Amino acid sequence: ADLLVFAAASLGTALERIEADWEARTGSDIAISYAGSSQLARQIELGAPADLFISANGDWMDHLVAGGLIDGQSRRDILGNTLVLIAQGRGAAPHDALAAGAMTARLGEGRLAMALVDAVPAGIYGRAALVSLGLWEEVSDRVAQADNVRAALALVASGAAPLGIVYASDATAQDDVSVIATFPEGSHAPIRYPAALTAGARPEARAFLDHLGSPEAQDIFAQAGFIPAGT
Amino acid sequence: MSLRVSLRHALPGFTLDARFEAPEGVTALFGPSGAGKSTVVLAIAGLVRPDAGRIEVNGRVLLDTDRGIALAAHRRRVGCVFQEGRLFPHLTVRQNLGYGRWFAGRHAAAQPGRVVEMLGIGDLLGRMPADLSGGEKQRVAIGRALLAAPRLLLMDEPLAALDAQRKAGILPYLERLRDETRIPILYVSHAVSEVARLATTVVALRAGRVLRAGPTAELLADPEAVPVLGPRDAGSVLEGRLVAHHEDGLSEVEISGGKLLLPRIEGAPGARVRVRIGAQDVILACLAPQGLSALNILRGEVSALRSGSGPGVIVQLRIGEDSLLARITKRSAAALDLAPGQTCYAIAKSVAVAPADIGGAAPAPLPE
Amino acid sequence: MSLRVSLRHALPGFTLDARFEAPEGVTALFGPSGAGKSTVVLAIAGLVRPDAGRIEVNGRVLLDTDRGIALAAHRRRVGCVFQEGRLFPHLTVRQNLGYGRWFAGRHAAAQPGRVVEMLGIGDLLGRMPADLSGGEKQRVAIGRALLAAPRLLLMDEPLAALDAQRKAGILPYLERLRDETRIPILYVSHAVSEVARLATTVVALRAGRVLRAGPTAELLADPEAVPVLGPRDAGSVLEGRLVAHHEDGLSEVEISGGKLLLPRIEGAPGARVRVRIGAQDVILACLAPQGLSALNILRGEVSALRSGSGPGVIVQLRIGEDSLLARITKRSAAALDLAPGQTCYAIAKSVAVAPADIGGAAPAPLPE
Amino acid sequence: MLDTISAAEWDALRLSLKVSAVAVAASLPLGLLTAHALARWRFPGRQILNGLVHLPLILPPVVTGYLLLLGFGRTGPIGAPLEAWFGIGFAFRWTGAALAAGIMAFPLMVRAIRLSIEAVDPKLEQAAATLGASRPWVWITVTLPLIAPGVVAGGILAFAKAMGEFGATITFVSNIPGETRTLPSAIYAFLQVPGGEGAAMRLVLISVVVSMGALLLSEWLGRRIARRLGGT
Amino acid sequence: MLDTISAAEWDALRLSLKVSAVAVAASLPLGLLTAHALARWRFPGRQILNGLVHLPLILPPVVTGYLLLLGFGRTGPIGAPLEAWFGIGFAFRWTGAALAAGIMAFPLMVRAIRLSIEAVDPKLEQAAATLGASRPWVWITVTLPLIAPGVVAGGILAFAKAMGEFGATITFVSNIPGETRTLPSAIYAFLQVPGGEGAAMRLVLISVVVSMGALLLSEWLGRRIARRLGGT
Ligand SMILES: Nc1ncnc2c1ncn2[C@@H]1O[C@H](COP(=O)(O)OP(=O)(O)OP(=O)(O)O)[C@@H](O)[C@H]1O
Ligand SMILES: Nc1ncnc2c1ncn2[C@@H]1O[C@H](COP(=O)(O)OP(=O)(O)OP(=O)(O)O)[C@@H](O)[C@H]1O
Ligand code: MOO
Ligand SMILES: [Mg+2]
Ligand SMILES: [Mg+2]
Repeated sequence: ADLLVFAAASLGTALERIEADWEARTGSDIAISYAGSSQLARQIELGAPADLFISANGDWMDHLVAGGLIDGQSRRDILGNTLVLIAQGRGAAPHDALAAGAMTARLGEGRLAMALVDAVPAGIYGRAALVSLGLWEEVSDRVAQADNVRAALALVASGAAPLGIVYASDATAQDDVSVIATFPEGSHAPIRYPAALTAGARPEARAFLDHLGSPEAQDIFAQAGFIPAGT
Repeated sequence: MSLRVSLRHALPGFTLDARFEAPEGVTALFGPSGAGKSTVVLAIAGLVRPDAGRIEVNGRVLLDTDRGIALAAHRRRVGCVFQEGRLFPHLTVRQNLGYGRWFAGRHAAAQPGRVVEMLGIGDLLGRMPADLSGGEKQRVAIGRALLAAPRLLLMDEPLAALDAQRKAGILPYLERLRDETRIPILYVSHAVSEVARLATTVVALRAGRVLRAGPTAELLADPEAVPVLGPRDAGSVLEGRLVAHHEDGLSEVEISGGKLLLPRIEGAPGARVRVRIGAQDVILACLAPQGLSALNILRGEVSALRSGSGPGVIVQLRIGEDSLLARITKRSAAALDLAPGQTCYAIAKSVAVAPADIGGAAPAPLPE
Repeated sequence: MSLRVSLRHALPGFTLDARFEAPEGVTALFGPSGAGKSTVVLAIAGLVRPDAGRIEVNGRVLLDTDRGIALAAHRRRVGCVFQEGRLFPHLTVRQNLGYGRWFAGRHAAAQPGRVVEMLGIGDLLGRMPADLSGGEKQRVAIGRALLAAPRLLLMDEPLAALDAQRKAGILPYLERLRDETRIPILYVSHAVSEVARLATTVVALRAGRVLRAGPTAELLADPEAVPVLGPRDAGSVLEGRLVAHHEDGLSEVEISGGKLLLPRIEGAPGARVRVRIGAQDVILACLAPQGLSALNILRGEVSALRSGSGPGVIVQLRIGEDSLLARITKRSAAALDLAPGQTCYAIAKSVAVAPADIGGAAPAPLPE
Repeated sequence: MLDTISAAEWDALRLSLKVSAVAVAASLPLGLLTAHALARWRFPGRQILNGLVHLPLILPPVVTGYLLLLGFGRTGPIGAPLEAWFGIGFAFRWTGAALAAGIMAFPLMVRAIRLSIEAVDPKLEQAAATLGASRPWVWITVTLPLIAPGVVAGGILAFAKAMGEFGATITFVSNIPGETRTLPSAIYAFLQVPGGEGAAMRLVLISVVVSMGALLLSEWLGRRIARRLGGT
Repeated sequence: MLDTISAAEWDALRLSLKVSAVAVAASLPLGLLTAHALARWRFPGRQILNGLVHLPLILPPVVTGYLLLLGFGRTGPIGAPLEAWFGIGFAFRWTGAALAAGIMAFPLMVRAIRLSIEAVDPKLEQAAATLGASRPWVWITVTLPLIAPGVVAGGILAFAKAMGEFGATITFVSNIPGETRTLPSAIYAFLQVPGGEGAAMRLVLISVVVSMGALLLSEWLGRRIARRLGGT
């Protein structure tokens, strides 16, 4: 391949379409390795021949930049996302789920599915949002932490947990869950997907990085439920 | 009849098709290697399911393929001593011996102490089977089967790995078992002499078929049976009565046609005994012999002669009520001018009647 | 000396401390169950490393713990036939037979065809060991060892599972092996009679120690050895020369003190033969006997008498150059008034010299 | 080192031990039965059973966890009735973690036991039958003691595997401190954040020490038993 | 169903087969040696070797992958010299995927082989020695054929496990299409995106069919060989 991209697994479908477009347009061959942001970051740290890293996790990007493994100059946030509260089933009646007591009432004996609240970005954002909304106290012992946000989604989709906190992009395409609330923008740090060239990136990488910010690409991301960077 | 067996079983390259009946007592199953003896034993024990057949022990049907009866091995109460011992490697000798006893429950009659002593395995009780020699293993296997209080005992060449002394020590015990309990025993062996004194019935097997079967005395004394049993094993079994014990260590036994002096047998005068005299241990004379070291000289009448392909002739004598076989050379038969009806003298060295061939009185009391 | 063994080995509850030497030919290792016979065999084969000892075969040192020599089993070229066969379960009978041959390479002298025929295993070549009967397995194991062209053959009761007929068929072959190759054979057995005709040397083992050892003829004819070997197994081995084959199926053998008529032995006149006559198969007479069916009557002189605890007496006779043992009752000895120096006649039925007890001429030519 | 272990980490260790022990203990009878069936019985569907048993070994653990979630979850076709009728709940409970660990370790256990059953000489079992022992008694008095080394080995191997199980467990019952947060879940969480390697490795070490201890114990036990049986 | 499999999925399947086959083939000699050493030799450090072999079974796969990355990565203490001196590179190559799969499957392979070696009657090997076979020949002509069922079973089990290996692989060599994206990695990728479950399950099915096929084959082979050896 002419270009090796390491990308957070959650970007999958959208990035594949962008890749196909780019390859059709330029004739160059891109290989994208999807894995957890932490795994990819560690691999870059230990010499992976990646040219471009698209992370779902700013901390890991910071870590790599600090280690000199990433060209800090090239770093930019290419995407954003929003955090939503989901419930199982199509068209679950939206109501004021984020009001005090509402969530616990709705949970009943059930669990609130989230990604790991100390380790995985979606979990970290989620906890921050709950804390700032004053709900954390109330639900913290009802939280079931999954190893990633997709697993949290699966818990809700399968009916194991009545509610879950995931990215809007995850909820969009999932048939058997519905968004019952969106966390207000200020309730957590902005959700950003930073992308940057690695220290040893090949020249073509920069063009593709630029392309990720192009309207065409941003459009595809938007269709997948992401929000454009800088919004 | 205490044991009725009729079996048909096909293996690749070998077909068993045997049928025999055996009264109470010991039935000897003879035959060369590969004759199917072990296969018969396995079928009776319920470890091989024959293609067709019927097995009945003391009126109890263990197998009847026609009627769809096939008792499970553990319900047959058939004790087995196998060619290869098959001791439980995870149990001590003591535990191996106790295994069957435990399942026999209230049937468990035999006193373990007696059996252990008789088999000479008292010192081994704490050992594991892996630390036993070949013969020791086999002795333990015999003890284990005996202590399970079986209704039928199958012994597949159990003594093959034992020395003569041990063999001689075990045989009298089996004999008592035969006489005082009513457990039928099916005893597989290569050597007729090993069990002739034991066996009530002899079944000769070859290539999966029963060649001959019948009461031991009759069969062994039948010159026609010689080629089946092998000339070395031909001989006659005589029934007699113990008359007296003499000072010099000999015991006197009265048979229908005279008396025999045998190495001491321990029994009370009056006891019935069986004596086997090998056909090859008998010398014939036309005149009453004088000045011989042989003590047993019996007068009889030639009843049949049978010459085989070799240089030997089997001569059957009528001595009192009994039949005695002698195996002599053709040359001698010619020299003595033997013919049916002729009177002659049979000379048997007393010691040629080996201890193992004198039956009826065991050296030790039977276990309770 | 072709085999020198000296071993010390301690096992829990058993200590082997044996030393013996054996010339060329067959050495019989006797002893009751648990005597340590198998342990000796394993040590010689290199499969058990004794605590201390030295083993030398035809001048080749296989083991010398003092000098730190211990040849690996596969370099010893010691063929083994074990009590339990130990056939390779994944190989056909043919492949089992060929196994040792392959490693023997240029040493592999024996023609497989001959060995196969002699052992009667031609029909089994395509079978797997699991489908063989006990005796069939053992025959294959013997063939496998023979075909490996060993420099020393160890046989640990290889015939225990065989019937008399098969035994008789194999013994002559071992005999030829002894006479025509120079492979020494150490043969473990319970029964002296089984190998007396084969054995050049007898080593009697009991409880881990050598009780007696020496040339077979000497040892068997020595009345003092009787309690060691067991009275039933006492007997003498006579060396003779085959003189003629008679029409009636008998062969004539000349010994130093006369002639013997034996069932036909296949050999050319002039051949040397060994004949074993069991002590219990001999009848003594003070007068030359007349009109007996026994053909072999030898004149000799009493050289010793030995009475044991039983009713028997062992009488040693000098017949020509040879010693002959007779086992008779005390009563007879008294009646005949036997004493050393006295002349008397030994009567042995020709057929009492059993086929298995006539050595020297094998029924089939030796494999190349 | 021990003093640097936090209370939460102790909890995780204790939970892991409990989950693994229960997983092994509860699956052992079924493991024995399955191993015996596969080794000795010939029945239609034998190969299907064999395949099913191996499935957790073959599938990526996450998939197994996902399938467990679908089947044994609260609304799952197995989980729902179990909870409704017997009150046996797996969802988000340590019992679920034990179920996941047990299922993941099951093929290892069954294989070990099965091989040792196949190595038992049927002639010994036949001998026991002729001595009057019925099938179950033969099994208890002959087969079981003879396969004991295999059972111990299989059980402890399963235990070690259960101690390390992560993917299926977290997917099925997620990571609830004190309830389903086993050592591997804790390790995983540490590995997700930059600089968490040190803490993760410390937990790895604890986990390895425990599992290795169990394995060495099983080796030792196995050898002891084998020696009793007179093997080499 | 087949027509819905994309070229990329075929690639993943082909890669998985290659990776698993190479992993098994390359580790088999070492597996035989290790199993033999553990079964028969007594040497200091035997238990340590035993523990090491089992490590991948005990550790969460992600940890194994991480340790591989540390050791065999481009800059790792083993990976760097290997690449510099012999040109054997594992980092982010299919060879690395094979290494990870091989290591994860190694304990299963070794255990299966070891148990079958322990079941070989040393008396048979002794008999072979007396017939003139030196140690290596005894091993080749007696031991190896007798353990063949165990070796086949161990090899195929290892293959099946390798086919399902994911955690260590993706952590060690990432998930690069055509190079290290094996079936399980592809399944993971699908599971990480909305609506990918269908595609993931399709790949799971393919993977299960292949692995089950291999397992059934091994059962069949094992029984054939066992029958040749005259077992039940
Ligand atoms: N599984 C089998 N497949 C094919 N043939 C077999 C099988 N088992 C036994 N046989 C054959 O059946 C015949 C009878 O065997 P069996 O073991 O009953 O003989 P045996 O009379 O007990 O012999 P031995 O005295 O040597 O023990 C033999 O020819 C043997 O080769
Ligand atoms: N591993 C062992 N541990 C303890 N004792 C043993 C061990 N192996 C053998 N023995 C003992 O050593 C003695 C000699 O055994 P060995 O097998 O050499 O006897 P043997 O003369 O061949 O007997 P048999 O004729 O019964 O085969 C026996 O008493 C046996 O119990
Ligand atoms: O794509 Mo992530 O790093 O598993 O949230
Ligand atoms: Mg048999
Ligand atoms: Mg022995």
